[in-house]
Amino acid sequence: MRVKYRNKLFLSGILLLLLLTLLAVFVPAFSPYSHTGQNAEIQNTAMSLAHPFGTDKFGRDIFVRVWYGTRISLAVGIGSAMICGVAGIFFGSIAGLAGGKTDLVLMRAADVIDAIPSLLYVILITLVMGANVGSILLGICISGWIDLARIVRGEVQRLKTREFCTAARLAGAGAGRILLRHLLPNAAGPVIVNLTFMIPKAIFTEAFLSFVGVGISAPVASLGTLIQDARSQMQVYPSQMLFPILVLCILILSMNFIGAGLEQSVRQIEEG
Amino acid sequence: MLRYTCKRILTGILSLFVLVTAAFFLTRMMPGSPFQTGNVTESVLESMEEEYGLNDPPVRQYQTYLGNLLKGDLGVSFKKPGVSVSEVIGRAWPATASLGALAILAAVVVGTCLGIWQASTKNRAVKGGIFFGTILGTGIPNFVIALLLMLCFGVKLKLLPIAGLKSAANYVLPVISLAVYPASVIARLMQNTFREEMSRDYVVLAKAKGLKWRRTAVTHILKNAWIPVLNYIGPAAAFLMTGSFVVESVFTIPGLGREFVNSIANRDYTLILGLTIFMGVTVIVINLLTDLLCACLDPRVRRAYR
Amino acid sequence: MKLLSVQDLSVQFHDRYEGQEAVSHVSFEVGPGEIVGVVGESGSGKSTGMHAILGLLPKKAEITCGSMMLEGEDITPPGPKGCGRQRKEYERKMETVRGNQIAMVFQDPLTYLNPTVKIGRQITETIRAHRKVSHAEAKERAVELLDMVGIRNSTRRMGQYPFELSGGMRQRVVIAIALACEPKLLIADEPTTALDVTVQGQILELLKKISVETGTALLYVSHDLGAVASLCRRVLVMQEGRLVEEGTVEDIFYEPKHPYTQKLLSQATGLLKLPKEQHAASILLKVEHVSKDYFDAGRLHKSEKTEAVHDVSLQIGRGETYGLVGESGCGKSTLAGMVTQMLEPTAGKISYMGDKTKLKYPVQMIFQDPYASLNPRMCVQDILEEPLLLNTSDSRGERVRKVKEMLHLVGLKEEDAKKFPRAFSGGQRQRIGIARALILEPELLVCDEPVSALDVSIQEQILCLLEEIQEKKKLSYFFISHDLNVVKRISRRMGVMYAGSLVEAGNTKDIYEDPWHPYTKALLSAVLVPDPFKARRKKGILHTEEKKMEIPLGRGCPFAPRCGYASDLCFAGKPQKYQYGEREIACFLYSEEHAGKRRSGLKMTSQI
Amino acid sequence: GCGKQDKNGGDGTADKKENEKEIVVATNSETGGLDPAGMIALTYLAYSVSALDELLTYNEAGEIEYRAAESYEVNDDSTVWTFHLRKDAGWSDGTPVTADDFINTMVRSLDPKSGNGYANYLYPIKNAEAIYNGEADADSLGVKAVDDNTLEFTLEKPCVYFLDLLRLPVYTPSCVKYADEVGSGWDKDPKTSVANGPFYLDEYVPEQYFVLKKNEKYWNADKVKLDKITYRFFDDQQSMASAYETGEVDVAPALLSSVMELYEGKDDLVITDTIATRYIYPNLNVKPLDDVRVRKAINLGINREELCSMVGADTEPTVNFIAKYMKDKQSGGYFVDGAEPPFEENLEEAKKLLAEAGYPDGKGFPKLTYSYPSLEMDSDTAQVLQEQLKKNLNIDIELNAQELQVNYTERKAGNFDLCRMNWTADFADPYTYLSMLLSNGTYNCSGIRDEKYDALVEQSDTEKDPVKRAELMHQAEQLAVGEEFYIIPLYSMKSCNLIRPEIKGITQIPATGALEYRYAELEE
Ligand SMILES: Nc1ncnc2c1ncn2[C@@H]1O[C@H](COP(=O)(O)OP(=O)(O)OP(=O)(O)O)[C@@H](O)[C@H]1O
Ligand SMILES: Nc1ncnc2c1ncn2[C@@H]1O[C@H](COP(=O)(O)OP(=O)(O)OP(=O)(O)O)[C@@H](O)[C@H]1O
Ligand SMILES: [Mg+2]
Ligand SMILES: [Mg+2]
Repeated sequence: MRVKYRNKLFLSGILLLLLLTLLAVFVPAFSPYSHTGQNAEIQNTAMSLAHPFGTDKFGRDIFVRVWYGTRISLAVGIGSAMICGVAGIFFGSIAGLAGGKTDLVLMRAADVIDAIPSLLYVILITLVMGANVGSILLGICISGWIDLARIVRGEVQRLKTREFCTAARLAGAGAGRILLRHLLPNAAGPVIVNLTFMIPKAIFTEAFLSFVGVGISAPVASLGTLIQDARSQMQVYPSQMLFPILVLCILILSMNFIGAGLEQSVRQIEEG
Repeated sequence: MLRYTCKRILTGILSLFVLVTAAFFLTRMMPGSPFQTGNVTESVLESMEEEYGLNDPPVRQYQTYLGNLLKGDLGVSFKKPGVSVSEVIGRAWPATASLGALAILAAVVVGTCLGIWQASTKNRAVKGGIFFGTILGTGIPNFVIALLLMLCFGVKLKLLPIAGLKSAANYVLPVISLAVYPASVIARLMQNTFREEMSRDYVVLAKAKGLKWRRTAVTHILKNAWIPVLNYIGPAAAFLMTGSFVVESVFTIPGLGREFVNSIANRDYTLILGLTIFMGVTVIVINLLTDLLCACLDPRVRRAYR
Repeated sequence: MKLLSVQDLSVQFHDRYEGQEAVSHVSFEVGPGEIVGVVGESGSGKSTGMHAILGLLPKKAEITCGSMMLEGEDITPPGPKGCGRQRKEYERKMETVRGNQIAMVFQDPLTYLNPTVKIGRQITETIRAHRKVSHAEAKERAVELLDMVGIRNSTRRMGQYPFELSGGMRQRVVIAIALACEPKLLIADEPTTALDVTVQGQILELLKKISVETGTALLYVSHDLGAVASLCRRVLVMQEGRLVEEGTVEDIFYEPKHPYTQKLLSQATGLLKLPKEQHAASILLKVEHVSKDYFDAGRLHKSEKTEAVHDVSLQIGRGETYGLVGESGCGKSTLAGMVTQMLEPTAGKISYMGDKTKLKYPVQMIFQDPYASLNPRMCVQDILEEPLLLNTSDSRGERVRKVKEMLHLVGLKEEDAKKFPRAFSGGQRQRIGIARALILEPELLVCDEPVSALDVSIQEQILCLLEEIQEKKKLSYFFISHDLNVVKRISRRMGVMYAGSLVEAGNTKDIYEDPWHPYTKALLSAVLVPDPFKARRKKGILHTEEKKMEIPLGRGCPFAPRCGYASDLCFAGKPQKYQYGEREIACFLYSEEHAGKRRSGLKMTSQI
Repeated sequence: GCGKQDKNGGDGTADKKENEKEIVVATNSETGGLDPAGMIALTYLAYSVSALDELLTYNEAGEIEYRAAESYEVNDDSTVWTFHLRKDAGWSDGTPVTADDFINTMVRSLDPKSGNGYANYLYPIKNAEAIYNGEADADSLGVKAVDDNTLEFTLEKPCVYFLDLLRLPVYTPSCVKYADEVGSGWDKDPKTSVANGPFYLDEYVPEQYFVLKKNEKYWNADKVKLDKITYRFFDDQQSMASAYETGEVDVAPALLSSVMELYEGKDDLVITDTIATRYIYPNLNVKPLDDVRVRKAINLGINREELCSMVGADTEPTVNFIAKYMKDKQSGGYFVDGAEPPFEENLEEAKKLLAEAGYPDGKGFPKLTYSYPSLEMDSDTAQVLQEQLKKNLNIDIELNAQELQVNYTERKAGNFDLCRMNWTADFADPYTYLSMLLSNGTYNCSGIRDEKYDALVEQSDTEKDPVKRAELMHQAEQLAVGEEFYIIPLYSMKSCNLIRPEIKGITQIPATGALEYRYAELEE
């Protein structure tokens, strides 16, 4: 599938994401403040030149913390979207293509995995592996691929009866090629949309974990934990909560732009 | 179709069994004891564990649990003296279900309408507005929406109550916070598939038949466009029907999600298991319904099922 | 007053070259009750023009039109600069026109029917959109319509989905939809391309009858000059978007003025020539007693069985073309599916060269439905390249070259390689399908109605191409068509199928000269010649009223209910296959006892 | 103005009479039952404050306030305590309150199956411990109902703080008529859950709210001004504060410190003292924490002022183990003010000590893990400590946030290097703190075995002269905190409450600092 890189939405999404990534990489690296360094003299200050986003109740620079948190949120979001995306497409298409018993077994297995609330997995895994990015990723991914798998399966089921699949089979295309060249491109719309939803979802799940108390452990913070931590002071110092929310929104916006852009170019290709 | 349904129900029961087994051992793997509250002596702990049969080997416990489960007995809560798990579920489920059902209803209605509107309007402002709206809707975390709504409409404007589920007004904010995300997702999916279906030839035939645009949209396009959307709605409904901890805890709603998180925090084994099983059943049933509904909508899928 | 008058209609698609409009400055008129034929090569803008009348073109099409009047009412579409309000007004006006005053039958039946809506519903909603009738009445009318277009078992068919019907049946459903509200003008865009001659005859008859009885005018788009000759009074000839000639049938057919028309006509008659000599050296494909049952997606109760193919045996030799004709829905595509091994036979065996050696390349197929068989997300280059990629070790350059060559061979342009299927006309898509099947030069090629969507000139071109390749590479063709002319033109041996069974088989020449089976006879007598005089003189086909007795599945001769010669015997049991030299026939008229009456050694001839 | 909010529908109660005086109190989410002999948790504590009368209690001024009892006698060596119950006292259903009702709770609590965590506070009574361990018969318990209105306790050994214990759940009555068994459900059923205090349970909706109504049969009913108290359950303090702002509750106790800033200068804000200390257990079985110099270095190296300024305005630095705000009944002042502070922070000294212990400037100091439950306050504390120890002593510690349950279990099992601990007084006597560090103390999980300390506490336990006793207790604390540095005290806490200004007469329970609403009034 060739993507038209000239698509405006796609381009602006990529640029935004790039910008965020650069900020996330370089701000913590080059800032005079560290994301953990406390300073009792500048607690809860407002925005200033030295601290563009102000400081938190420990006197830590929120600017650095936000971009550090972006790193983690990005890692969790993109990492899990990638893992879940691959797993979801893989299992969904196998179930859809094979049909019959394979489908039944796979989808029921997915049901079981999905039916156990993911919180249970995450708690267990964080207990075993410690509360870090890896275990949170693993916890999210155990059941995160299932939604996508269902969608892929549905689309594959719908498309595989189309005549062009028969044509491809006649030309000697194996299941893999039919899937990659014929079924998935035609299912690209819903799949891409779903994939772009997956990133925010993972980021939210990670944030939610801190809400329940099993998130990434302090003083490291993701955007989610930053929002969560600022919650207790949200009426007094709303800006402490606002900045991470803003960055999170922009981050997710950029993902959505990329998704919508991809979607558009796929459609443009089809319409010729 | 009937055979297929029966088969699905049977496999559903089988997967339920697997679920129970997995959940049982998962809960037992969690460190911490249900009776450890910080001010309990060793002897109390032991006698309580004795009392609830936690000293038996796990396999024995599992057998007993399964035996009771077959009799329809989910056991009693470890942490709520004298309260059975079914009572807890019976109490929490109506709140969650009513919220979840309302939210999914709102999400489906609003999402579908917005999606169709975005797909079919020529007005650029509307198109862009809905596009950004839905992107924002999927871009703000659930708890932030809940908190903002609470702050804005409850604390600042004092328009709506923010705690409990006593009157109709209590439902407004939680339902909105629950519905924003799925509504945005549905709108985007719907927009996407609707647009795709709109360019199909059968729409031209419908037009050539002289059908009104609205009618074509409802009876022809929607029916096809629904199928991918339905694949999302199913799991989303299952998720909402089993309770959202975040919204329930922000708005102090005694629902399943809160119960579940608390039960995990308390290591209330029977309650965790009971809730897991209940949620599992809900998920499995809703998935079954989704599949059946898909088959209903799409005869080609139906054929694949035999 | 004229019913419809179109002045200066032009249509341009954004992605076409400047000055090469799909339809360019076309003006014509249709009188009440008049039947006007529109002919022209594939891609000449016939469909586009017809769509423009009803305002059905996609948004990206730019329509400019001097004026368009329907019975004095202005239905001129707003030009590309028309404002939103004008458009809205136009749409509102057209809602009452479409389906009610002007109805349309589309070229491609599968994609134009909603795959997830029962066909009964798709008919009734048309009725209910324009007439104030109850559900029950609408249903009744729908059943009536289905009967009228010749779909048997109409009540059951109402509850089925489009994919459960054969191509011809779907086409008839589309016709039924168009006729639902007895429109004043019926635009039929190749309504019979997917149909076999008997049904085509019926449909033409039907259209004629409707036109006479209800005074419906008819705009009949077709590349089948025979059909045009028999049906129409007046003919419009289109080429490259322009109306090149207009006149009465007689004028056009007997005194064509425009060189294009002349070419068209000469080619149509050219179709009547015979195939080149073919030498069947060894047997390539052996089909032995295959049957295929489909199980209807019934509701909750017991599912119903459709016997699509019943006990068919045939052989195809190397370098030979085997033709298969039969009415739509008789199981031709199903048989083709089994030959390509895409479908699993319920019973029987299909083997290639005794299965001793594998074929070098897999069996390829040209699909009946050119729309559905092309992946909408792949460009033509990729579509054509795929078989090469998968079966040969050609380099990329080589493949591109072959694709170019192939496009050229099937009459498409090189630039088309980068386009996506959506941008092609029906015939052009069909040609892409042919190119895909031929590019591998497989030993056996199954052609499922490969030329049904093509105009005669291209048809001839393609058939020649097929023959040429066959000669060079010794390919075998399993050629399915309902167009008897085409089968006669290309195949040395042929079979006639009816309701899943092979009722007659033998040398093409023999069968054409002396058809034995009553059904074959009916078929041949229905062939239309591109000569208005002869065509009009031709009597209606032998239409025995279908005997309304339902034969139990699997018992009796399937043709018995329609057969004028049926005896009780025919209803009691299935006739066996009787072999006389090269001729095989399944009819009691040729059974041992019939034959036995004759002295042995006497040459068997038609019994009727 | 508390009936006003009903238009919001947020109020938990259905019908409401004109002029009914009602307050809605926010309380922590439902945990445990209401049976004083059962598993005690927050819900009971909220309930019992208004609904159950203990024998007697101390008021805010430190004077005895008789409740179910009208007088008591004690023998010379403080081993036999006799209480005379009020003759006019009755349960809310009319049944008279008898001595047996008190014994009922005690006997049921001494069955380990009850899961009662306070049963050990019955151990001063003769044979209680033996009964609990199944070594003696329940009949042999040293409590006797001399007659219906006389209750006589016989103790194992003298216990000077016995009266302070009486407010504990295990000493409160449960009606013999209904309270049969823990877990039978009698406690939450308004029909059987009778009260001998100013309010009785009228409605109980699990997970949502419960309603207490004025007990007209209460002996002191004239003094009770409210008709109804509704307790609504809330999951977190944030929601409580919001509910207060929308007017859905009238009293929101124990809120986050941020409300201090939000409500600064407003009448709604009521700050109260909590009798609690947050401290850290260094595990004495872990190198290098077994070295007193290291413990001392850490203790001296922490800047508690800075810690508190960051953790929240509701914290007050302390270097004492005994809660900063615990009153001394004798002097009326704070107990800890009766002696010099056990130690003073001193960074130079800390560095020196660390060097002495073999870790000059933190070199070679192993990475210790600090385990704490993942609550916001503890997480904040942990982050500040980590930073301070790094900055001040160049010691690295790893933070290990745990779920509450895990934290409890791990702490109990001694699986930690440093572990956060919080102790809220159970009764208003320093002993509640000192007993924690006894070699056989339930909460002693860091391996403290100090005979000298045990002896000092033992001695204070039986010392009847209050001045001498206080002296002994100060000595014990000085030993444990100021010399051996068994613990790292951090801060004690204040509690921020939001109370509608028109509500008057809310008092504080001296032992814990919790609010008491029984004599609250609603001004028009
Ligand atoms: N949607 C489209 N976008 C771009 N070009 C189109 C589109 N539809 C048709 N065309 C072009 O317009 C021309 C006329 O197409 P049209 O479908 O009207 O041909 P036709 O005369 O009906 O041919 P056929 O007999 O094969 O159906 C063709 O060259 C085709 O490539
Ligand atoms: N997938 C299917 N499920 C059920 N019935 C089917 C299916 N495909 C075909 N049939 C039925 O089998 C019969 C033969 O269909 P087939 O498509 O082979 O006809 P055909 O000879 O190719 O007709 P046409 O010339 O119209 O294409 C028809 O009655 C049709 O309804
Ligand atoms: Mg056409
Ligand atoms: Mg066919």
